[in-house]
Amino acid sequence: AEVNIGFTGPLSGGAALYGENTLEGLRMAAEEINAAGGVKVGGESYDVNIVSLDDKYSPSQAAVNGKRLVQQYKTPAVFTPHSGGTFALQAFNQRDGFIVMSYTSIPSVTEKGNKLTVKIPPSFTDYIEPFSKMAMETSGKKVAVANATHDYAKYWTKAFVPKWEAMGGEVVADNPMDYNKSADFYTGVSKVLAAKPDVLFIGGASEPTGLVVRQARELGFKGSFILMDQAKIDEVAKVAGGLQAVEGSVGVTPLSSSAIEGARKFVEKYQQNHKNVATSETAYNYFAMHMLAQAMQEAGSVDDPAKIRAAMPAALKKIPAEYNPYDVNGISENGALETDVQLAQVIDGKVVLRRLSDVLSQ
Amino acid sequence: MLKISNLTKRFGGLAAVNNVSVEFPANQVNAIIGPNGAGKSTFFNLVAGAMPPSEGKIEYQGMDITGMAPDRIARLGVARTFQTTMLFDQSTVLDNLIVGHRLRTQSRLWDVIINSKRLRDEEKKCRSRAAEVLDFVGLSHIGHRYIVDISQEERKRVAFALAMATDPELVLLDEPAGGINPEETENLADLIRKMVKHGITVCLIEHKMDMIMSLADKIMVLDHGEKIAEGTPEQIKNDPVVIEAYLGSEQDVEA
Amino acid sequence: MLKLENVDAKYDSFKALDKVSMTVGQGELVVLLGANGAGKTTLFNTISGLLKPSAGSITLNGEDVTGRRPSALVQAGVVQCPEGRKLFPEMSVMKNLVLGAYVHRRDKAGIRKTLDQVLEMFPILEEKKNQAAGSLSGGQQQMVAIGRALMGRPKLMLLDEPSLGLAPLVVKQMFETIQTINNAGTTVLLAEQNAFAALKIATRAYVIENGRLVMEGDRDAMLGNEAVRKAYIGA
Amino acid sequence: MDLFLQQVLNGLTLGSIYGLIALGLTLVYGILHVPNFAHGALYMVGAYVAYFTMVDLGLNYWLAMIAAGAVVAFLSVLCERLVFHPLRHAPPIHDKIAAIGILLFLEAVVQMYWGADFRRMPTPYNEILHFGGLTIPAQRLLIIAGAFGLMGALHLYLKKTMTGATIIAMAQNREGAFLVGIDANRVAMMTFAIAGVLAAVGATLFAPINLVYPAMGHLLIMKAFVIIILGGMGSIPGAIVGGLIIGFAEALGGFYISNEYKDVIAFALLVVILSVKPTGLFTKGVR
Amino acid sequence: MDRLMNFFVSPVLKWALLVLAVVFPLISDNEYHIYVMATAFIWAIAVYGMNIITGYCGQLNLAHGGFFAIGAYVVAILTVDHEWAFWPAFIAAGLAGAIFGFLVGVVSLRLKEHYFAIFTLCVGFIIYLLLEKWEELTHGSLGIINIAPPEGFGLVDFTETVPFYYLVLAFLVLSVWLVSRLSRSLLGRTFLAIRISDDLAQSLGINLMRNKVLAFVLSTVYAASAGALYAGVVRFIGPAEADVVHTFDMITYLLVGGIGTLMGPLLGTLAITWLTQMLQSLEEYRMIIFGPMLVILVIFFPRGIVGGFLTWRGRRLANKASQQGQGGESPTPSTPNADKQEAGNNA
Ligand SMILES: Nc1ncnc2c1ncn2[C@@H]1O[C@H](COP(=O)(O)OP(=O)(O)OP(=O)(O)O)[C@@H](O)[C@H]1O
Ligand SMILES: Nc1ncnc2c1ncn2[C@@H]1O[C@H](COP(=O)(O)OP(=O)(O)OP(=O)(O)O)[C@@H](O)[C@H]1O
Ligand SMILES: CC(C)C[C@H](N)C(=O)O
Ligand SMILES: [Mg+2]
Ligand SMILES: [Mg+2]
Repeated sequence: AEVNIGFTGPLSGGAALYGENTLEGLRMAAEEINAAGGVKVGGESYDVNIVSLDDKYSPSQAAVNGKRLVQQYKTPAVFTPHSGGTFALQAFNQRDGFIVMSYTSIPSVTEKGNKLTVKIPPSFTDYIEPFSKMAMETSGKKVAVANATHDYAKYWTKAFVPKWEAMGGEVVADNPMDYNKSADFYTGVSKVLAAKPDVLFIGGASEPTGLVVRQARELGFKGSFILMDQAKIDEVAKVAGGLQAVEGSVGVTPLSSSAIEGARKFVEKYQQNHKNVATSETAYNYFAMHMLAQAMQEAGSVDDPAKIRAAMPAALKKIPAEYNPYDVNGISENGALETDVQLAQVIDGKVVLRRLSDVLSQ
Repeated sequence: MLKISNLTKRFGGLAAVNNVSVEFPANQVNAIIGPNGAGKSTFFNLVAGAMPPSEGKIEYQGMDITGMAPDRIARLGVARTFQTTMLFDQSTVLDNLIVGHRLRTQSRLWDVIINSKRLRDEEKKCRSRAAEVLDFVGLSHIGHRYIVDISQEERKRVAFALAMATDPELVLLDEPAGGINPEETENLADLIRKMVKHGITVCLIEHKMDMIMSLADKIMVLDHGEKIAEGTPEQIKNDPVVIEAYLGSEQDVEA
Repeated sequence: MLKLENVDAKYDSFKALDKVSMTVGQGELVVLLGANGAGKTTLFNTISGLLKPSAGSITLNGEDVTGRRPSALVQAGVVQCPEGRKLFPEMSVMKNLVLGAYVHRRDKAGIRKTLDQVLEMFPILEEKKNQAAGSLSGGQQQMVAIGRALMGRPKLMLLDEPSLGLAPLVVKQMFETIQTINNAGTTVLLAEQNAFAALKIATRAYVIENGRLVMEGDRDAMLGNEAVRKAYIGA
Repeated sequence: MDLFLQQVLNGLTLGSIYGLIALGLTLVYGILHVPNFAHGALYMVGAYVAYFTMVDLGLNYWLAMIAAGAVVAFLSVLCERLVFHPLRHAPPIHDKIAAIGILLFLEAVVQMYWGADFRRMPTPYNEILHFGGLTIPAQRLLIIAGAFGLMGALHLYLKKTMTGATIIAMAQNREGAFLVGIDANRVAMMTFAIAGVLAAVGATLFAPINLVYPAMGHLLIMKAFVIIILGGMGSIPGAIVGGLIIGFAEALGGFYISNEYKDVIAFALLVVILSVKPTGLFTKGVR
Repeated sequence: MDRLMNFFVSPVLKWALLVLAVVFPLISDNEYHIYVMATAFIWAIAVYGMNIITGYCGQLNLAHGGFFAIGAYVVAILTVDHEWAFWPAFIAAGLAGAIFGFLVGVVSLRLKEHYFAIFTLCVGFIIYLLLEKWEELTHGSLGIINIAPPEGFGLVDFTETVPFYYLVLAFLVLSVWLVSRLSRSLLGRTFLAIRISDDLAQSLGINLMRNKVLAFVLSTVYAASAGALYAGVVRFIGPAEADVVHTFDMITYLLVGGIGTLMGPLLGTLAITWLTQMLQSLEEYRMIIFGPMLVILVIFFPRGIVGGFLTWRGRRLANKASQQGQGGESPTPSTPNADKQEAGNNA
């Protein structure tokens, strides 16, 4: 037999790459699951079949796709890699009965009491304090905000600015830029640099972020960067011109340099049939798919979302480390996956890892 | 009826109409002739308000209409046809005519929404008016044909009818007989006479001398935008200046 | 040299030419008389290839050229000097003339030579050669138009109402010029409303009404003809 | 002061690229009255071709530029033949929609072959020149020089050569052009080819300080339209000046007013100007 | 064949379609189909608006998507930030559409052809950028969550798909009915005259500006109302909904269905919506099919589904009628006749 798992995300347009990456994670997991004989429920074993629909990052399209996935393909769960889509799906996922597997690190998606939502990545809010702490130690207390303007970046800024100030820092310039449309960051970057900051808070997709770094350096910026979690240090460095370009910067750990066993295993598997480097959105969704399959087995059902959701804590305990690149170790009451995140900082041109807990404890 | 004083229209450097003063009395045929590019159509455009004059004054029934919007002038009772007939090809003759009477109606969006009695009456009125004018130009039989399918001469007549549908007192006809053969031209002339009989004042531009001479009560001759002559057909025929500029001189015949 | 047989032309459904058959002999100056909208321009555009005839055939020196592209016909020596001039208004007079010789662009020397002839014929253009063609007076523009046509070294020249909107004096000049061109060996087909002046220099004439040729005859026959006098001379 | 000069420099960089793209657009419009919404996609394809001739074939920057020019020119001509020529009698809306069809198609094809990844195009010119507080990366100088060089070349081509003249002639009076024996199809194809080359070269110049991805043409084409409207559709100087106006407006506006509203500026500017002068800046009164 | 075509354009078609629409939810077992249908209807309403200004009045308005978004945002902002109920907010959206439409119309309608088109394109883009940047008002790129759904009554709950479907259907029918009445009325003929030629219209005593603005405002009200309904079903709205691509989508619907025809907007919208749903399986490659299809369509069926049949049959019918001297109703026009190449078409 077969169980359909839904995906709606950007597969064309500006965010297509991001969508493809998340989807790839699901596909990899599905293959492994099926190779291992599929999801076993009540003697039956179900092959996982990913049904993916393009929504061009548009919430309304996500809604239509959601309807279609549930009605036509009877999917017990639908993955979506953006907050907009998540909100749109949450408008009817409980009535229509499917789990929203949301790859977005916006806390609010799980704070509205939706019982069938799972938030896959850590809330970005977890990063703010440690990032700020590390950046202040290395560079100083004057930060300039120059991150992107899309929804996700806005959430970040909203949470970041007050925190930074609360920690005794000063925001000397706030000048977000459209990372996807903008033809040229020189204007924006030179504007924030005019305020002589020690730290630049930047981030959007990795590549444009890299451009911003590069141009900031060209314009003579000597300080360090705080990278929003959407951007990955290694990819940023590629565009910016090597790790030394991002010297001192703090961000989430790039998979490639992660110490976790699951991460290394995942990277190996990924390298086997991909040219480019593995990204965290692929890894997180890869894990989430495995976790979902596990939960189905635990619940003994492939079509009762409530049961499946309820079985997740149990599933988390069972799931093998090799499927868990970020060693996620729990899920909150309202559906947020929990993990002790690794943070990274570039020191002397090398990526140095820190455990979130350590950073905060000292 | 129509009193023009020192009318001038410039396009960049060129004065298409240059300091023309003339009077066109009511209930008769007033013709304007002149070589191509003399400024005839422009003259009409000015009278009809399609373009503002550079200088001068236009009085219609003693009222100064200089620089007035064309639609207002039309509502005052000035109708026109264009040198190149403009009609809506994808619909029938009758449908083309119905809108002609629009300017005599009041209906607004609201009437359309509630389909008010006023609207229904007015639409009936417009239809019957369309039928009338169609009959007037003698085309009742082709009322349901599509514009694309009718002949050049019929197009001209439909254009007439459209003008008539606005209940005009003065009509400006720009080369009504352009591209039409002699006998048809005769019929057209009769039609124009008929208009005058119905108390309409006609101004027309025409190149066809025989038609003009037999039809016009008064002729004005334009050349390079200037009025070079004015008078009865007889006077014009024998006006040396006109012959020189437009008709071509008799001597040449013998030559 | 030019021969039309039962040529029809349509503007979508409207038939502007109806079974037109005519011939123009080598070295002749043939006049085409007709009221506004009779079909003169349409006929010319059909000959010069701007319009495709919907029926009938056109032969040039025995060769069938029906439905050829304008460019091909210009190559073959049929050059039209269009009604309303159709100049390149923002270009200098000189550029207009040079473009006239587009089909001979390889032969620089030849261009030079014809150019001199043209400027000699219209000395006024020599003075104005660097002005934008659009800024010239109607008469001068007409000269540029004719000059441009001559630059194509036509074997057969189609002149569509060259006297259009010109002052009587200029008109006289114009006709003299046309005669000179014709005497210089170029065959000319001339559309005119200005019947007299045209017939005066013509060898033969056709009369077109509603897209039909209704009369043909040599110059004197035409000048003598009552109907013609009535219709196109209005006196 | 330096900061100001820095913005002027940015404005110049942007403006010259905008100008280049708008130029192609306005040429095509002037000849065929086609508002070619697919022009931005051609620009995008140009960038990809250049990228892959450099990265995959390992050819040098200039060869890549030539390759891009050639491929896109061909593509552009293909569009003319297969789409716009058959539509030449159709009302304008149809061209617009057809152009959009082309755009969707090209983007999809590019994404199919090369994926949606952001890519960074290498350039041999990575030096960064400093004049006092002024920072000028060599590539940006190249952009400005290249763009204006190309505009100059085009100007000479149109003004001095016979074939160039035929294009202008066609724009000024179609029938007149036919009657002197100019082949309409040839001119049309040539125009599209030129437009294609301009787009491709513009892309190759701009890509190194920017990213290469399927949607890279979107905003640019919008601005290009603003520009040719500003300058008056079909006007060549209009396109260039318009490009610079928008470029400076964005750089200076972005710096002194608000970077967030930087993109609004261009469009607001247009709305204001057209409200005052409905036919754009450079259109002549009457023929 | 013959009869079939006559049926295709006769009033019978409208009733047939209506009946079909009414029973659709009963015959379709799949709620997703109903949901797609409902959203398609919403777009269709907007497209009918576009048909008024572009199809009947001949002015290509590329800001249409912007007005759609304005409608949606008015509902979103009022229900979320000011706790209004949906229906009052819906009315407000319509009004907003009218007001903005009026302002934009008065400025832009002075421009002609391409200038008008590109000008409105920019207006649309400005609307988009403002929605994205003006965070205090629009929540910026975060978009607005938890928009109130239309309040139902009694047992009817419009958050359910089927009731919502009928709600939208009701609005659609209303819209079509109004347009059909408009197109046959004196007002419709007035718009048509304007489309033939400004000069002609004026010479017939028609006030250009007033009528153009009226048509424009009508179209924007349609767009805004559609947007409002849209907000009511998706319950989340972000600036992306104002993206110019939506305008182009709507033009496509209009063109496919038949511009300036009565049933064109609906049929076009449904056709394309379902087509894209079918092509979904091709994922990112579907545009490789869709793009060329679009091109082929405008080249070979310039008058769209309905327009094509209409002129064909209308011509026949009229000629027959004229032989027997009694007529049939004329078809509405097919394509704006603003020909872009004034001269030399014949080469
Ligand atoms: N809108 C315009 N812009 C510039 N020039 C114009 C315009 N309209 C007319 N002209 C010029 O004004 C002059 C007079 O034109 P008009 O159309 O009035 O001539 P006409 O007497 O009607 O000629 P015809 O007998 O051929 O119709 C011509 O030189 C024409 O080129
Ligand atoms: N582009 C066109 N579309 C439709 N009908 C046209 C077109 N051009 C001309 N006609 C019609 O074809 C007929 C012949 O026109 P044509 O211009 O050939 O006449 P003409 O003899 O040149 O007139 P004129 O003396 O004014 O130049 C006229 O009835 C005219 O209305
Ligand atoms: C980094 C990712 C979790 C951000 C994602 N694009 C979102 O919409 O939230
Ligand atoms: Mg005239
Ligand atoms: Mg003519």
